[in-house]
Amino acid sequence: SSKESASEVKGSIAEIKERGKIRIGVFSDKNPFGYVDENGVNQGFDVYIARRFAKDLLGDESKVEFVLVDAASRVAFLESNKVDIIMANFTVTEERKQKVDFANPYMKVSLGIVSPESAPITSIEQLKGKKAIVAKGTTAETFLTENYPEIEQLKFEQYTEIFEALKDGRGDAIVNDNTEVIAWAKQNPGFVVGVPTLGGQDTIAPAVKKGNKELLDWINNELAALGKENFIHKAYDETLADIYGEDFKESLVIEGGKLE
Amino acid sequence: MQSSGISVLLKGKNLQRLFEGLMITARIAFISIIIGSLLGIVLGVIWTSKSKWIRSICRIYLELFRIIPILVWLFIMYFGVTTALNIDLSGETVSVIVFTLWGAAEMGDIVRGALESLPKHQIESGKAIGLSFWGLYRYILIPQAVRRMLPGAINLATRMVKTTSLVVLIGVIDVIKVGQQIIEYSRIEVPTASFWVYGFVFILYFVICYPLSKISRKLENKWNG
Amino acid sequence: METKEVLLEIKGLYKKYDETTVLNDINLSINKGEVVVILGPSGCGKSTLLRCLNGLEKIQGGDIRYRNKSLVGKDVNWQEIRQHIGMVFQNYDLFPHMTVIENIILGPVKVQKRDKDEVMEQAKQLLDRVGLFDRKDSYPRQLSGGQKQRIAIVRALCMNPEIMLFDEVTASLDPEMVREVLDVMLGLAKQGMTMVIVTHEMSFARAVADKIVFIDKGRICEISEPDEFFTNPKTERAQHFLNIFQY
Amino acid sequence: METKEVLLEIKGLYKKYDETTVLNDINLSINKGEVVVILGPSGCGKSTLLRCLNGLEKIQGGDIRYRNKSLVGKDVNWQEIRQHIGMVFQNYDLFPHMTVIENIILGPVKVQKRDKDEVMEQAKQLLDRVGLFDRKDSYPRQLSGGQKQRIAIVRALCMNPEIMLFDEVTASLDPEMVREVLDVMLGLAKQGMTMVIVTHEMSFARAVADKIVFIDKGRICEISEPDEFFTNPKTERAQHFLNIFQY
Amino acid sequence: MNLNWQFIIDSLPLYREAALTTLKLGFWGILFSLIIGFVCSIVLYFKVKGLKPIVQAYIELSRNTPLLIQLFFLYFGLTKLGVTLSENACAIIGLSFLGGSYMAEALRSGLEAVSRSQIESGLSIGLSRTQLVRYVVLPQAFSVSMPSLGANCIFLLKETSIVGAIAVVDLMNVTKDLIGMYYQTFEALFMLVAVYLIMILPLSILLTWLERKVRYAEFGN
Ligand SMILES: Nc1ncnc2c1ncn2[C@@H]1O[C@H](COP(=O)(O)OP(=O)(O)OP(=O)(O)O)[C@@H](O)[C@H]1O
Ligand SMILES: Nc1ncnc2c1ncn2[C@@H]1O[C@H](COP(=O)(O)OP(=O)(O)OP(=O)(O)O)[C@@H](O)[C@H]1O
Ligand SMILES: [Mg+2]
Ligand SMILES: [Mg+2]
Repeated sequence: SSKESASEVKGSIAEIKERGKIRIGVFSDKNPFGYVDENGVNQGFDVYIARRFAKDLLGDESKVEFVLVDAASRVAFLESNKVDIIMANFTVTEERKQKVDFANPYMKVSLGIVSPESAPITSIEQLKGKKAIVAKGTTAETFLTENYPEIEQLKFEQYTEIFEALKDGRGDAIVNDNTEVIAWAKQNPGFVVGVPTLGGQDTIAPAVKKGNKELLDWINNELAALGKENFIHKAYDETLADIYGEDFKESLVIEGGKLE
Repeated sequence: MQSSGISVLLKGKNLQRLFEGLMITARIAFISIIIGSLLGIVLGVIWTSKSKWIRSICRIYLELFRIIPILVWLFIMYFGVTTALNIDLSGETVSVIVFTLWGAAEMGDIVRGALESLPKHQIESGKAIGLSFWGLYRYILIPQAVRRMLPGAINLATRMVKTTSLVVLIGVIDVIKVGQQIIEYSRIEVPTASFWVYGFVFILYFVICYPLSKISRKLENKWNG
Repeated sequence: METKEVLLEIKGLYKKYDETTVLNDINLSINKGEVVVILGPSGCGKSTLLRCLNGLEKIQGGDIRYRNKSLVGKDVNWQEIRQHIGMVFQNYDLFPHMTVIENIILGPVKVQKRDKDEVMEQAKQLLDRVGLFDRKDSYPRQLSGGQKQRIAIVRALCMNPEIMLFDEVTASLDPEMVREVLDVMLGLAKQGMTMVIVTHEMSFARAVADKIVFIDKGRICEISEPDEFFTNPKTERAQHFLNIFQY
Repeated sequence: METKEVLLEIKGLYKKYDETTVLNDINLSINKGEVVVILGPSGCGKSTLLRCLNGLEKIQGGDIRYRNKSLVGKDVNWQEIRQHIGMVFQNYDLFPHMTVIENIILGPVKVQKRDKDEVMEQAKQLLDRVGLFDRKDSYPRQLSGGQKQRIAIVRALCMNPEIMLFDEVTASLDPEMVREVLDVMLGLAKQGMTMVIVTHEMSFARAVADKIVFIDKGRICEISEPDEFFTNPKTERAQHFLNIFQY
Repeated sequence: MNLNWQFIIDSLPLYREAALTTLKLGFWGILFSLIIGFVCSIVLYFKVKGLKPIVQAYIELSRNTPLLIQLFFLYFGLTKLGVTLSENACAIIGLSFLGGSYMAEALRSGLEAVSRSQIESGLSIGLSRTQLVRYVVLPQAFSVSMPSLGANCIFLLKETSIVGAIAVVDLMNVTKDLIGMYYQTFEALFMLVAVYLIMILPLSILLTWLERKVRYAEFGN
């Protein structure tokens, strides 16, 4: 009968253990946070941390099933018990808190604005009445919609597309994670990051189904434990350093689940 | 420095993955087309009933799929219905179910149109040699209707193949999504990847759909000739 | 040796579509081996009468008896009856998706569950008789109208019916084709097939009929011997009808 | 008072489809006011001949002259010629999307650029003559076959043609409808309309024709007076052809 | 299910805007599809030398490849060749490119349904080629094609849902966006369906009416 009750609470730790696999929703096309490499293997910052979760919960980092989610379906996957945790670059917002339970954060995001050298945007105010290019489902989209509804947004699904669009002159600037825009500007002469930080206090955190306190607590404890070994820093080194370099490590990583 | 775009296709398992994505696309499309067609034939036969009620119900069923976007159906079925019924279905299964129901609706309409376009005297001469109701459909009406509905059916089939790209929303990775994964993965080393990958996917779709329209034209000519 | 054995008997038949009466108190009996030709102006109800005899239309009154068994009511097994009463229509109604031979054997094999080889044998003989043996694997669209009608006749004959009904089977044919189809029917008459024929070919009617039934406005006006009908019709209406064919 | 004024003259006409010769050395002249009936077995080339006269088919040899003007070659203005040579076909080819009156006035108004009111007036008179004035606002689908053919004749007549060509205009009609259409044609003949008629109605042919042309296998076999042709045909082929209609 | 009505009311203006965009794109897409389809079907029907193979190739290409990728090529690809078109322009061109072939097929089958004898009787009353097409062939072809033309219109209107991929703010795009930001999933889907219903139902009724109106082609006999 204990078996029965275990599987009754879907997504409970007992049930996950019984299943022998934890299901974690990640992105498959947001390099370098969650993507699939040329061999079809999930990679990225979120994925790296997710693997460690599996190892610590089930004893083996291969005991994770990555469910590839789309920005618009992240919550639905959780609500319908199709995944246990979402770790798809999920920005914590008030609205989302009403739908899911966020664990402690493992990453901070700051936004940045990149624009052509010829017509640089140096403050967010400058964008009013102009077109900002953003990627759907990112912090930037939420931030602009909430705080600057008067800025027209040109929204694309893919990172590649926002950069293409800026190159083609379809908008005046890209608003995106600052790591992303700075790294890109480095490789693309003719573009400058006029606003290197914006917004600031947004965090990225794992999310579980509303009410799944058991799993939520486990994640928070796990993040605290990982903090002791500076694991998130390690994740940065392994997955982000190549692209963003060392400079951003501290402004990005949250260790132990706690903002300094 | 920057590798040439086309090499992206050959890197790692990329090519294999694209084909796997294509297989998923093709599998969902073809299973749904086949089951949907069979159900559609049954539906089409029922639809020719003289009862106003039956006709209205069939009509509403069709309009439900005409008006409500397939994406919404996928969402409702995958996240709503399976949860409500507490059953565990994979995204692919749900896709097949939704596409089958859609296919059956549209096919039913096509079959109804084809059956109703058959001359009335075909029914009578079938009756005159003593065929039963089922015999009439089995030997006379359906074989002839199948010929008439072919263009519409192929049109539907290619539309279904092309619409499979929506299934990514419920976690099924179709060929376009695989393409986007590859593009995104290589976006720093190979910024031109998108052109080659999309170009390749474009060709893949053509390779699947074109034979369908070719076959239909062939059959049409053969049957009408 | 046979004296008058009545195969089909129509008593006080009454048929209407919605509010219009199409057949009104029809009384007629058809004996075995007899050829009955039904004449009458367009819309008088000839086709409707044949269709009633084959159960394609419900009747609103009266009785139809085949071999003294009533064909009226819910529990008539028309599928069974239609095997004994063959019918050929005006619009060469072969099934376009089947070859000639497939058209012919469909009924005998699928409905009568007869042995396929035996049916094939019979079909070939019948085809031979109408001169179309070599077209057995053609599709209907490859045949002329006259050929199609001859096949349609063979298709009905192959069920071994006791009575054949023909509804203007030559109406959309060229004269020579009309001739080839009517010749087949004349042949059947000679062999003693019981037939009810609706036609507009007056000289054929005269040549083939044992009995002419003239219908006008849904009623039988006159039943006569052919010679008498054509030379000296009893009713004025029949007289008027025959005049149409005179210039 | 008019003596033989030749309207249409066909000289050594030669027509083939691909490799098969369909019309071979046809020589025929049609005088003003004359009614020529063309008879012959199916497929002999009757329709093709009429279609050549109306420019619907190209010819491969010989000449067709209308009022002594050749209708052969590239620079013939068929649009102009067709206003003088009307044609009516077998399959009531009214335009299904237009009412009766719209069907009739289309040619006169759009092609001949005549005044619409005047055309309407004429159309109404013609409709009245064929007894269909009250159907002028009906659509073709609301008419019987015979009515449709009468309208088709009116449509051609309303262009004020000098010659009318009729290709088996009654072939798919019921006898009474055949009669109503043929009566219209008889009326036209009486008024002196020049006509070329292809028909399978033998007694009508005999009654209406000034001249019977019998064609077989693409050649003219015989040109005779009607009475002579029907009682005493010159050629064996014609004899054979006439036998078809005898039972 | 409890819907968050406040959210629905708040998002109404967004949906109104998006519905207008969808309608606008749908309108132009359908219009140009009809024009392209018309020209192509005429080329096919009259077997215009030189053009026929081009039209056939276009039809196969357009029918057998996904609109999504066609749009990417128009939007991102053309720019590389020096032609930069706005989002809406690309969307309309893409829809027309796709719809043109569907309309062409529908019209072609209508044209082919016009019988030879209709054409000949047109000729026999002296109509010129253009008059023949104008007064006899087209009205009848149109009537036969009407049901499939209508189905294509609805199909195209729904296909607009793909143009979100090139950042056009259409109904589907707004819906996905609202879901992605606020996760009021069922509210957003409910609105989407409701707006589609409001757009498609009248269109469907209008088309059925038109269809009935032009159904003179139930050829007489
Ligand atoms: N399905 C129907 N619904 C209503 N009326 C009908 C129907 N079928 C036939 N009728 C009418 O019944 C009458 C008889 O039709 P029927 O076809 O039997 O005539 P017919 O004698 O065969 O004429 P024809 O020589 O033209 O074939 C006609 O007035 C016709 O209009
Ligand atoms: N478009 C065509 N292509 C090839 N052959 C044709 C064509 N039209 C007619 N023919 C052939 O030309 C010959 C004459 O045909 P036509 O229609 O003139 O005959 P017809 O005398 O009018 O016959 P019917 O009495 O059956 O109408 C026939 O053998 C026919 O098969
Ligand atoms: Mg009849
Ligand atoms: Mg002919």
